[in-house]
Amino acid sequence: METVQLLTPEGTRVADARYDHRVAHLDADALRGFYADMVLTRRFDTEATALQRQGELGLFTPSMGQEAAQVGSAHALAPQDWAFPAYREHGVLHVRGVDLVDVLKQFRGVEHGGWDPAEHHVHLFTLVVGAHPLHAVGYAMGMQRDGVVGTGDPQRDAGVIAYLGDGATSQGDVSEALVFAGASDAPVVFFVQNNQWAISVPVGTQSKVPLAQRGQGFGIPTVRVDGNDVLASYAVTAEAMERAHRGHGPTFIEAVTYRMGAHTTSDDPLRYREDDEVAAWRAKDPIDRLRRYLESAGELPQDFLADLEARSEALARHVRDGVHAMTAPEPTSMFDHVYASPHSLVQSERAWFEQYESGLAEGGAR
Amino acid sequence: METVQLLTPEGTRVADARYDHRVAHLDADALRGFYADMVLTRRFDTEATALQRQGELGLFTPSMGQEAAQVGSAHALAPQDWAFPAYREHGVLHVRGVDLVDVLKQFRGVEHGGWDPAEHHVHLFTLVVGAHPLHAVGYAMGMQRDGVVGTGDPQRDAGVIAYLGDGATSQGDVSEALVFAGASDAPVVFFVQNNQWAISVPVGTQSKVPLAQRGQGFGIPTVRVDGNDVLASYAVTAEAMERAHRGHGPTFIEAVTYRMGAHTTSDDPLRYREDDEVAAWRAKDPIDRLRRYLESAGELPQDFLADLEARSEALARHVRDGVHAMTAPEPTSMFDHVYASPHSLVQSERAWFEQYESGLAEGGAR
Amino acid sequence: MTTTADRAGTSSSSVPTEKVTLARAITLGLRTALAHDPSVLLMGEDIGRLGGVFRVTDGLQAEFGADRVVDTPLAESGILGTAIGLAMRGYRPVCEIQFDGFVFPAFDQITTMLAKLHARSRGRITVPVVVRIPFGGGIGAVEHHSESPEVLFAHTAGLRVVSPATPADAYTMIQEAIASPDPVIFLEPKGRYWDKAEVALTPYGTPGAGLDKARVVRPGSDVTVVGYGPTVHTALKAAAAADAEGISLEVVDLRTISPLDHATVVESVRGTGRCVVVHEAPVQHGVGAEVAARVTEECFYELEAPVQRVGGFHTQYPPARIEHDYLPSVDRVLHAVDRAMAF
Amino acid sequence: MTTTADRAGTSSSSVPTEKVTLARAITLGLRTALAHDPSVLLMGEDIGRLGGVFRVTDGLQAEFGADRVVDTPLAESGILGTAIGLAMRGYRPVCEIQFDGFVFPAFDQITTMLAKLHARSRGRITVPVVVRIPFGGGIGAVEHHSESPEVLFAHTAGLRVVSPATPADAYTMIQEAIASPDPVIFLEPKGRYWDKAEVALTPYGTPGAGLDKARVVRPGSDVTVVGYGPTVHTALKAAAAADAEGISLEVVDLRTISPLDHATVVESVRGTGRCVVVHEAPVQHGVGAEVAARVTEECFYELEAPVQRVGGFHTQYPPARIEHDYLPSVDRVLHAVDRAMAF
Ligand SMILES: Cc1ncc(C[n+]2csc(CCOP(=O)(O)OP(=O)(O)O)c2C)c(N)n1
Ligand SMILES: Cc1ncc(C[n+]2csc(CCOP(=O)(O)OP(=O)(O)O)c2C)c(N)n1
Ligand SMILES: [Mg+2]
Ligand SMILES: [Mg+2]
Repeated sequence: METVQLLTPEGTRVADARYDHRVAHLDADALRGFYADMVLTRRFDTEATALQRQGELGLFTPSMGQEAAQVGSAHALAPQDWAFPAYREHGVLHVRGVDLVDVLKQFRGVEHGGWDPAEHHVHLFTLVVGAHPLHAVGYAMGMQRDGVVGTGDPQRDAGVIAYLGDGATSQGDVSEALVFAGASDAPVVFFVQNNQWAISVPVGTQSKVPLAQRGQGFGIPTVRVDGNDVLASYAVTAEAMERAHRGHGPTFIEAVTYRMGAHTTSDDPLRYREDDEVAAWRAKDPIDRLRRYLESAGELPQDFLADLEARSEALARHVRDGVHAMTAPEPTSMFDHVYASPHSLVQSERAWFEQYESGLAEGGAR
Repeated sequence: METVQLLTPEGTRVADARYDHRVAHLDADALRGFYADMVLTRRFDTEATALQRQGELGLFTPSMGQEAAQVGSAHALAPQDWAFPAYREHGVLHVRGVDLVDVLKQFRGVEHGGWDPAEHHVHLFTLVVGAHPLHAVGYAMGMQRDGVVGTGDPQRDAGVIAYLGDGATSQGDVSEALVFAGASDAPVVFFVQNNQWAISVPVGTQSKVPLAQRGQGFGIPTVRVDGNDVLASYAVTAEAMERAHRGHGPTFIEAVTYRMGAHTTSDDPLRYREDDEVAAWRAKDPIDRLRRYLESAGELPQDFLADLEARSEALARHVRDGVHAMTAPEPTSMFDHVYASPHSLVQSERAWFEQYESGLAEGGAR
Repeated sequence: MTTTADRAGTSSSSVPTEKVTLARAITLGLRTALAHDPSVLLMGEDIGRLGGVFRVTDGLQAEFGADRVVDTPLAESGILGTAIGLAMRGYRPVCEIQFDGFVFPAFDQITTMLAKLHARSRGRITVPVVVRIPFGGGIGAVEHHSESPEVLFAHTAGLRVVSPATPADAYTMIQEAIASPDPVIFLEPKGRYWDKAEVALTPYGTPGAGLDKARVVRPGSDVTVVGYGPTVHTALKAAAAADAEGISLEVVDLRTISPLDHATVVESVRGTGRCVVVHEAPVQHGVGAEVAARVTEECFYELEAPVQRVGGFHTQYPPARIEHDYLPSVDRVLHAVDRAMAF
Repeated sequence: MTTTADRAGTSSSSVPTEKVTLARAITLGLRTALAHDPSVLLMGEDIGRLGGVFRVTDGLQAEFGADRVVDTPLAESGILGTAIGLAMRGYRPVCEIQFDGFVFPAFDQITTMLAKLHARSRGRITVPVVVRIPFGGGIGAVEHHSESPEVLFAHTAGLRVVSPATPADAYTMIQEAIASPDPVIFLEPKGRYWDKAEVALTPYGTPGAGLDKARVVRPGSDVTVVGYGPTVHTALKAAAAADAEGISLEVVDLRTISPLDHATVVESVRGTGRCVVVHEAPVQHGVGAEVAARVTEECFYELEAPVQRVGGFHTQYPPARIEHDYLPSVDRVLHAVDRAMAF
């Protein structure tokens, strides 16, 4: 199975008859934008990891190594599209405009969500592996019913992208998402970041054949892309989203990439993977690749880099300050949104709790 | 996708370079055996349906139309193999030697199971659609660990066949079974009887592409077979079981067939399918097909047919008598096998119930 | 169909009434919702042309189209998962689970997603999904077709769990469930699908009794008998039989299992001093345990006897030929009443 | 490692003991089972080279091979479903579910298959599968990592549900669970994984206290406090605190939730006349409801106060920064003790 690649690890642009036209309009400014987004995403990663080490966060899920897959694919979305991330798609969130500080609310333990999904059309993280692609398909089925698919109006036609990992492809829910998408021709793109590992389990334990094949058995067109190539990731996603917008149904993308860091800050990858593997992938670093390309084209001027450095540091500061400012929620907030309409048990437990906290509680069930 | 066929609906033998050798050893006697098994399975079907109409059974799941897929595939199994049926594989059970009367225990409401799985290596029916293929895979993984796979000894090498329907392929558990089988190279054959319908839902709602493709995305070799052709069903299953026995891993078979009767005796197919569809498939009746072939070869002598007729009637009588003789179990039997070792709650509830039944109960929780 | 004014005493305008089965009352409730709210969708296996195995959706696909009455692939988790996505997009999906025993493949979507998305998003996402489940036994079915899993949902915060016991409640409660901004597990007592009664066909949106109120369906003075869904019928029959023996039972139909309307139960028990709870689900860790615990907490000095529980045993639901030995019968309820009276 | 004779008073031979954490005690129990019974297999996500996210299976794949300590694909239903098949073939699979919140995808296999196959086959099939689930909160984790789903299993006939509270119990109970012919849901109190104690490393097959017995872990006279898993620790701390105030608490460690050892609890309450039940799971429809109902049934005249329940609220498990407001604390237990004493 062929893997789409537009930039080699050395940063050389290779021609591709099918996809070249998808990136033809991307001028140096646009590519510097991609570059900046990847660098900022990584800076966020480093900062959040450091904050975790300092005890400011309970946990963090680094995205290091997967910036190209995330930033490239996210740039291929229209404003009216929706993204359904797993829990590592900081690059996607950043591109969509979500304040990355909000991502850390759940890792600081002050909230389970963190941002308003409606604001940037990015759903919350879903920590139950594989549960959210079905939500993405349902959302896309809703778009069909809303008449915003296949209208021919690019401002209007909408679709959904669901991000998932290689491990997630084994979950029954993910296969059911493929079944429902295939059956309904829903405008949805399944974007699998095959980062080679599901915690300590190599992708070969999930599948002995390339994951991209998975879609075919469900009647869904598939494509395999070099996920460390931001251009190629952009191109294949743009094509898939166009299919979705036009009402031509779902696409299944396998983006071949690598999780360069730990699974989470609690993980110890030294227990299960070899140094040379990590080194081999470091040579294919997605940021270096685009930098080499832009450098060799003379399109990375010093002032841009200096400015980007400043933006990076500003982001890091923003994240640090934001995290430090996050205080524990009111204990009573746990009763706030259990239901959207009054529920007598929650009301009475809340009342008891308030009394208890104020040292006044008497009877009651706890 | 090509569909393997060795007998046309008119009963003409067509050559097939890949599969001919799989059926070369089947002499007229063997084929008459297949024929008899199909006829007997259908006779069972008619009798059980009649018994349901007479109020002797609460429900019945007819297999009419699917005899070739079932009888052909079951004949391809070795004694040491195991079959995991869904709930309509009466033909498989019959070939394996299960007394078909036992199948009716659950439909008469006297038991949830009915037979001893160990006796003929046929697991019980599983009524939760799609739940049992995982058991088949696990069982096959056990065979691997037992060292009865790939030994080269045909008396020893074992494998498992899991029967499922077209509708079942949509269940997440079935996809997970494919994942686990693919990952472990388990000696298991997935035999999908695509009978075109999942109750009232046509197969097109489950998948827009042939179901046989499903296996490929999981790295599992697939084959599509004319499921109304007993020879072809035998041949493809024999090949797949051989792969399993040799330790070459799983196979996914789609047998294209038709459920000629109702989904169950509670169902009313007139509400959802057209007469001409039924008529078109009646013309491809699996029993007629083999009859025509044997007739044209002069291999269906009158005495054989007369004898078969007598065996059919004897089976019907046996089934009738067997069903009539099935009486309700002892009420206390519900406490018998809840656990395999003593459980204080079951013991105390049983004791209470026995007292209650004898009019002596006093306190207690119910 | 007849028209009466103010039949139920709740509406002052003239409302048509019709004598219908409980199943048909749900059909009519669904039809009203579909007709009045374009965001309402039905999803499930065989609900289209077939009209569902119990025919509850009969005719609705023909009337509202295959985009609003959707025959899904055969996958319960997929049904719930896509319904959640549709709800996030603004739809109000009503999912049919064909039988109680087949809800478990969807258990993860219900428990970790449907129940929690509103809280996870701090109220920004609502998922007004209704999960219709024909539940309970007594219909002579094969395995997995007679389960009573209500407590598994009621223990989980974020879900409302309700069960109508009469055609009239079935008609209004399904509409209230659809209108609720919260996910609702709607348990239909399949053994009572064919009970008939006159139902006032109030227009969509008419305020009903609510999804959080129990109801005293028969006043009495000696023992409170609490049931819901199929066992309300059993309790009423027991009450009639007890009457003949001079024992007066007050029957409470819980109607809702989450929240439990403890106030109504407690008020009744304050009056009677005795309580029996009846459900088909196993007694162990069943709804009756919660009712008993709570009633005891709140009526410790009023209770003349411990709350008696009547329900299924800690066994798998047995084969049909002995299911009536498993199910709580009028006799078992009366036995419990006697136990309560004996204290 | 030291060797003492008859340390626990249960064995007369010399048994090595070791001071280990609760997590490590499970490791040693698994190791003993793997070493002595070739049919024992471990299955789960990341249990091989990584040794599990809690390192409970650390070193076992290296020792017993990848065929017996199996890193599975990432699919809980698949793990349970294949474990059932392996059990039917004669194996004794021990499945690790990585966190409590991830057991729900396997709920159908557990509820409709694992729990029922023995009955379905009228005893011809046994499925001795152990499902290890680290459960409960208090470790500052993100969502889905702090759930207490025990009642969802205990309500279902066919499953045994147990939870060790100490390293010693962890070591023996995991072995008894593996040896049991029944499926066992083995709930590991992850918040107490790092508690250390001296454990007698008895050989495989040594009879232990059994999987069906509660235990009085601290005698007392005023109030019986019932806990299991993580809340035994809370109850003991409460007992120490109450002692200082002159209130004597008797602490019962349930150890097993299905079956519940009512006899031990009832005997204790007969002595104290008062009872408090503590668990992390929500109170509503929790194990405490069953204990309360049953204790009231059996000790109606002995009870001086209604059974008090202490547990989680009917909310989603909250974010880590406020989880200790949700979890039953020593203070909340003492508050319940006071309530019981006030009657
Ligand atoms: C249902 C479920 N099972 C297990 C886990 C624990 N877990 C969290 S992430 C993970 C691995 C996921 O791997 P993959 O899908 O490849 O995504 P990646 O983390 O590599 O981005 C596991 C097993 C979970 N969160 N949900
Ligand atoms: C999990 C589950 N959902 C729903 C059902 C109800 N049901 C029983 S059979 C069936 C259709 C199955 O279709 P298919 O797999 O094609 O097998 P067939 O009946 O055609 O042989 C359905 C929906 C069930 N038994 N289990
Ligand atoms: Mg991965
Ligand atoms: Mg079918």
